[in-house]
Amino acid sequence: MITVKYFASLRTIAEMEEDRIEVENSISMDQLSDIISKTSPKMGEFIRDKKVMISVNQEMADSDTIIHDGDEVAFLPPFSGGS
Amino acid sequence: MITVKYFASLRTIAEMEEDRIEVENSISMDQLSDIISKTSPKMGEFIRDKKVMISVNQEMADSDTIIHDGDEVAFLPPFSGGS
Amino acid sequence: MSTTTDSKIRIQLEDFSVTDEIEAMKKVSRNIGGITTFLGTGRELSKGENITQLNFEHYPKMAEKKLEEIRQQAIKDYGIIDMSIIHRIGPIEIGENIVLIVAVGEHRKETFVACEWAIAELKRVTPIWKRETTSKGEVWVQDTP
Amino acid sequence: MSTTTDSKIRIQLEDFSVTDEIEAMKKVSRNIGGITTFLGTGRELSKGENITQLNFEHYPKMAEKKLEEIRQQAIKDYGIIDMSIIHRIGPIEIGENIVLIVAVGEHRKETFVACEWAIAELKRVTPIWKRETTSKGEVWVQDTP
Repeated sequence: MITVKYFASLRTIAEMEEDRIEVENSISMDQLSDIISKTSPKMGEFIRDKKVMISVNQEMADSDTIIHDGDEVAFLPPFSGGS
Repeated sequence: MITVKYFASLRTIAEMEEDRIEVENSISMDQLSDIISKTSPKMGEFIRDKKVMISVNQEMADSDTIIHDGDEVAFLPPFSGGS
Repeated sequence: MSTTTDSKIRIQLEDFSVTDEIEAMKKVSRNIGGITTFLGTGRELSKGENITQLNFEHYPKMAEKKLEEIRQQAIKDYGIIDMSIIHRIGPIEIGENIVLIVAVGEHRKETFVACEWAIAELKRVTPIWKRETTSKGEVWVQDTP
Repeated sequence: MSTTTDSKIRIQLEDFSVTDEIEAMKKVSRNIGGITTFLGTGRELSKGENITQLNFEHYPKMAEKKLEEIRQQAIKDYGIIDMSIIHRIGPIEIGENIVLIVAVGEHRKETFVACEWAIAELKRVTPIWKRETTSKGEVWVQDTP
């Protein structure tokens, strides 16, 4: 199972805060975006168009990162902390 | 009357903290150093050799500054405030 | 108002005391001569809009990890003695504290450089997001310079 | 411990509270987004010597005038909103506060530059002198880098 998290403005786009996706094997980011597209077409498009940053297990990742069973994937809009 | 002030390490050299010097007219810094030399030869030497900074009425001055009756002249060793 | 100063990296709802955080850092060494701090506070104006409230959200664990990486790199790269970083989340009123970075060192120069680098790096790499409330509604801030 | 924060330029025997000074500066504007502070503290080591106490002396009136000039020039040249400068005189123990500069601005960049300039300028032009007490006795510090 993969945990998928959406933060800040992406929660509105994905229409959810967190999702859990059952997988049998490791999957590519493209495959994950296809799965996400089924429930959130716009979110899938954002991922494919590289409009969001991605982290896997709290480390920055990219579209080439392979996702394994048990991983936590997060989609991150541009950061705006600091002040 | 001119007020003369000595700060920090210069107090030890002048062997005083403050002096009052009666003058009839305005005097040059050279004339003042001659007067000071009479009581504190080493201090007079420091002034002539430009080993000290000088302020007149709390503004930085130099060896060309003319000193008038009523002025406050201070001899200032290198500053070391700040931390 | 203020909370424990035990940890040098904190993301918290509560306000913090700058004095308490500085005093906690002073305990690290008797050889501290310079302390530079940056405090970010809630401004009323943003791009011409009047802001009534700010709201910060973070990615728990990842944000703390990034702040700790910034702290470690600042110590290593700039030769400071230590650094603490605190960021608040949740609602922030105008004038309130948002973020604090305290850099302590033997001399002042390295603490200025390390502190300025750390706040820029925090904005760049830390998963924290700001929502601004104005008369027009609430918006997530997408770009900070 | 702390004293009135009424004046933005102060030379005083008493300690000060960094939090109180920052809060006093926050009252100047609702548009403050960045606050950089520099706090100088008493270090134990100086040129390999163990220091047991510091002692600061100033030229009254002239020192305050120089600090006010620094404040005015920082506001004018760096575009900050305001600045406060406090320097202690008299005996200072290791770890104690010596000098505080608070620069407040709309954005962080100008507050860093103004604060760093102000402490360098303070050391250069303000008639304040430091005496260090070590096991070898007391010496006036003649050169600060």
